[in-house]
Amino acid sequence: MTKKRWFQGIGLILLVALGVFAYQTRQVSHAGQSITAVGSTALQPLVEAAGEQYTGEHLGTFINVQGGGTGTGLSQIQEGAVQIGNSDLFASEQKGITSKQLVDHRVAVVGITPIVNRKNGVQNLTTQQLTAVFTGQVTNWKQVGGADRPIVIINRAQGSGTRATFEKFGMNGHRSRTAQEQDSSGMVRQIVATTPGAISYVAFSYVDKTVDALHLNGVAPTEANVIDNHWKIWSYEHLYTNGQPTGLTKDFIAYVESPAIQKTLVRQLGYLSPDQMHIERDVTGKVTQIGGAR
Amino acid sequence: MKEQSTSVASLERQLKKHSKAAKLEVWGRVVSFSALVLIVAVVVAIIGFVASKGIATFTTNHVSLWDFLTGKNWNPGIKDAHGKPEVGALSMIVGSFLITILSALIATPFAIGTAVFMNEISPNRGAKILRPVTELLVGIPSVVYGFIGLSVVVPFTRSVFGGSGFGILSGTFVLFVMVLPTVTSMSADALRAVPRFYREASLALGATQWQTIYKVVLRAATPGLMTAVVFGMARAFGEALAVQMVIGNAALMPHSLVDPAATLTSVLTTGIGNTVMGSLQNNALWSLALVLLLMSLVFNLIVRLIGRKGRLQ
Amino acid sequence: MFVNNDVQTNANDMLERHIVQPNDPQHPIVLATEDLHVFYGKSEALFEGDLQFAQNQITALIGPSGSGKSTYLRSLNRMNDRIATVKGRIMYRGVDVNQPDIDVYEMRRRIGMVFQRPNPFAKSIYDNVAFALRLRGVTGKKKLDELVEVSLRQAALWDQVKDDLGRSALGLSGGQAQRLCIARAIALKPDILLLDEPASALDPVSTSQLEDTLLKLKEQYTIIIVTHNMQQAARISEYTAFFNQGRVLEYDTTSHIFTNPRVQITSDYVSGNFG
Amino acid sequence: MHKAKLQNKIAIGSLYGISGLVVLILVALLGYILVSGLPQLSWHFLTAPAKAFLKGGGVGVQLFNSFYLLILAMLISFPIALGAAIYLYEYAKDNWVTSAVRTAIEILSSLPSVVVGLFGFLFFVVKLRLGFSILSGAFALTFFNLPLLTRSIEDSLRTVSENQREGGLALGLSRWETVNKIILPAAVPSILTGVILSAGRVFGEAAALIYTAGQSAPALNFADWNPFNISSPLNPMRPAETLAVHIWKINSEGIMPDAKAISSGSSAVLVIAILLFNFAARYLGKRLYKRLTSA
Repeated sequence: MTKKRWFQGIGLILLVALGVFAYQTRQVSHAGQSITAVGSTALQPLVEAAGEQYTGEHLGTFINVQGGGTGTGLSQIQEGAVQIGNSDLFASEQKGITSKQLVDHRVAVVGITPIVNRKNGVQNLTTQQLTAVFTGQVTNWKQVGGADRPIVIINRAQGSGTRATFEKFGMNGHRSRTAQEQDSSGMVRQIVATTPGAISYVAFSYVDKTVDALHLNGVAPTEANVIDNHWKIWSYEHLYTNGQPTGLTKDFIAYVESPAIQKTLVRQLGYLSPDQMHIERDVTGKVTQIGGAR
Repeated sequence: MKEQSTSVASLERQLKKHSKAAKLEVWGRVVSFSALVLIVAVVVAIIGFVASKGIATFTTNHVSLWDFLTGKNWNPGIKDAHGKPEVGALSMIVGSFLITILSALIATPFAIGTAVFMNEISPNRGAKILRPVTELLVGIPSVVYGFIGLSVVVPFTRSVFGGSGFGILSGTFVLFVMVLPTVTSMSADALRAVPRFYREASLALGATQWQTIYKVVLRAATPGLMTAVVFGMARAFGEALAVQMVIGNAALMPHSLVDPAATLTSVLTTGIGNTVMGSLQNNALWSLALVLLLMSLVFNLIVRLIGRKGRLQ
Repeated sequence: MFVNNDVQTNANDMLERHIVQPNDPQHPIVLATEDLHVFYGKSEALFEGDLQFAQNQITALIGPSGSGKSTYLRSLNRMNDRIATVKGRIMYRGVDVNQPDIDVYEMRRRIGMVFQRPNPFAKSIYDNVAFALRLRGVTGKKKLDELVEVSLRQAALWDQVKDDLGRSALGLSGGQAQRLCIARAIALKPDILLLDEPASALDPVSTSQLEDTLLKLKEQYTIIIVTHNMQQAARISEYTAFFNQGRVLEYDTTSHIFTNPRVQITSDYVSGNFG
Repeated sequence: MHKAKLQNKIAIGSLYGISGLVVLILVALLGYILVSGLPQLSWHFLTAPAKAFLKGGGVGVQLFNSFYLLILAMLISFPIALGAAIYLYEYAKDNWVTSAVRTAIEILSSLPSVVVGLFGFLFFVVKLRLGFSILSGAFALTFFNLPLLTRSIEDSLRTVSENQREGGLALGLSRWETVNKIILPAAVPSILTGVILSAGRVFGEAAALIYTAGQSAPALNFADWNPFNISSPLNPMRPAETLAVHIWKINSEGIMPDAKAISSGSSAVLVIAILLFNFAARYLGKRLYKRLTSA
């Protein structure tokens, strides 16, 4: 009994000593600043990759990037719980965001295209046709010149940035009828690829051989068409800060906006850089010409 | 005489001294009670949290409870013709119930059959193969179930039953496999609780093994078996990720088993990241969570009721 | 048969009873109950039990099922505390142990108990006996070994198990297991040993071995045993109490109870015309 | 009598069929997961860090995170669940309060885990300022796990016969000593099974972790075991994506070219780990039971 006590005591002392030793020898330089960015899952890979590069170059910093969805990102930045809110939408487009404090930093442009199952036999639709398909006025592909096959609509979840952009610019603000909803692009693509008659919409970077991207009014969904706004379905990706950023947050956002990221990571990940755009679009959809690609 | 009285007094002292055991008992009570208090605090916190957010839809956003429970349109972001937000949860409630009841209907014969096999027919193989197998099934993560559902069950349903493959039927198949182990192991427990001599008496009367199982063992275990089924239903009702991947998530009243539909959990998990805390859209989702919570309460009460009836018999 | 049925419902005093407490200077009273009542919830299971028990003697409690004898026995070391309300006094060597400030654990060390079904712990034979000792501060392997051996010898189990004390006790036969439970109880050197139908789950050979063991044990312990088996009571006990419907109807020396019962029901019961 | 015999044969036969089918379902499930996942497995896959958008990422960090998180969550939740189960089964009076507490615990266990995750997010991550960290994740998993574990331990206690308790009490032991020294050792195999099964569930849990332990896995320095360093595997304050979360993430938003391969490989790893848990549980349970029941 007493022997056991002795061993327990010695064990405890050793453990405490080990803890103190570990604390004393910790790398002070690495325990420096850290910031957290939360929000859009679509934007997460970009910010994460940029964060890794940044911390690699600036020892002593740590950038914690998490998903959770645009809604989560905006509500957390509004409450000041995190330093950066990643969003697919303008903050004022998101219901429930009231803060005037939020500062927008557009770090990328993402093009969105309708995708269909490869066997639908349709390559091109007009905006009217697309709207008719998603509002349910047309229910079979043969009505728009395709195979005789019922249309299966797959939406993104309500409140998703991709869906909001698609409805606003692809369907002229009409609302899609209630149909299947999926909460991620990967799922949407997989379902469209395997479900006959399916149609949905994803960012350019998700288009692959398994699905067909549709032309709209004869315009192909390409980056070149997005740059001069011939392809209208696109949106900015935003990093929001609560008030003007300071310290590490400011440095990091500047880094993401710098050519070091804009010319490499942003394009590798399938986005366009706002610097490439010939035009600028505000929250109301008003388009202004700007200088052109730098 | 005097000597005796002092010895009584000393015995009394010894008997009234707090022994080590008594001290340990107090310590044990305190320790275990505080653990319980901690759990209860957690439960109360979460339930209170869900309830306060869920009720906000009705108190802060002034949605009527009746509209919520009977409305068929779920578009919390949009106002209808009367300027009221569309928060009708009926289609999801129906979806949840349908999928739960259907999967329980399919799972019950399988689960009870397997439990009977494990317990009555081949206890040896039961212990060696079936029990580990069912326990393994419990352990497979629901994400994995979901992906198998998506890549196997959905195409299967599409080719056999038509439609897009997404819908209540696919969800039922996936949930069937998911609740099977729970119901099986609880049924096996119920059968194990039937005393040996019931079987022996019946077999001694010349009944066949099946007659014994059917007329004696299953009858005696009925309350336990019902508890197992209701419990499985409760699990099915709360399952989220796997169902969400195969049911299609369309907040529409289900017209057929192969049309996309939605359950409370699927809408809740899909939407929660895309809404802003405190907004109507977000509160409405919490109201769905509250419905889930209340349903879970109902299932529990049913289990308890069955248990009580079983005891009375 | 049930002559006294309506009489019993009236009052205790009206009952035909015959109680003679032991009075033998050689064997002073060590345990006595006074005005003991036991309630399960609101229903009263034991109306009155005023018995005195003589030191180093075996007292048998007999009676039909549900007569309250087990309830009475289990109340003696307060094993019923959680499920029943026990009122009255339990005088153990002059101290009332049915008081809230009595340390029941210390009391139960002095008043041990063995149950109807053998309940060896899922431990080795050695540990079954030794582990309560360890918890009560007995240390040192030598001392423990000695105590285990003595207890097992007293319970007449030593010769059968001495070579594999490390074996799990769950593998013992019913009779061996029951004797292990006795060894476990007496290892703590109790003063009084309560046995609740200890032989009811045993075969005749084990039963008679158990009886021999009890007869030896009474040299050191006071034994109170509940039994269904009247021959057993007659064989081993000095005193016998007859319980019926929650009451002690007759208490006297065993020879009196079995040869010359004063109460009609007792007579019916011991002659096998009852129940 | 002939009819009864025939009926008997048919019934027993169909019971064989049903049980066979259940086994078949599992074998098919496992086979599917393993056949599509095993070819992806390699030492590189199991040890390399994940890549955000390029080919050839592994799951080394995620695998480590899963185990670390599981161990932490179990360390926190097991003692609490054990204590609560002991109180509920051994001490609590059988009245409406106890019954209400049990019901409340049951209800918690049937809530979708995303609700628990969001609660954990608002409480641990935001309110207590633990951030997206292993610690937050471990607490959320504890919340998720407590009801299941408590219930399963209580069931285990129930399997130990009442006469063992009486035996302990009659030796003058307190209830606490009786439970600790007699009941728990006897219940160990069944408790262990419960623990391992719930460990399997925790290991595969994703929804509760997305908002608490986070869904990013910064590279770790496996040479640095000082828990105060941010890149140390042991640091409980770093964000930690687990394997299950990783599967969920690459299937939903993954843009690496080999997303599908990584997802099926990860599923196979997850299932193999759970298989190992199960076998370990059985083996350990038997060993432990033997150790505890004989000298």
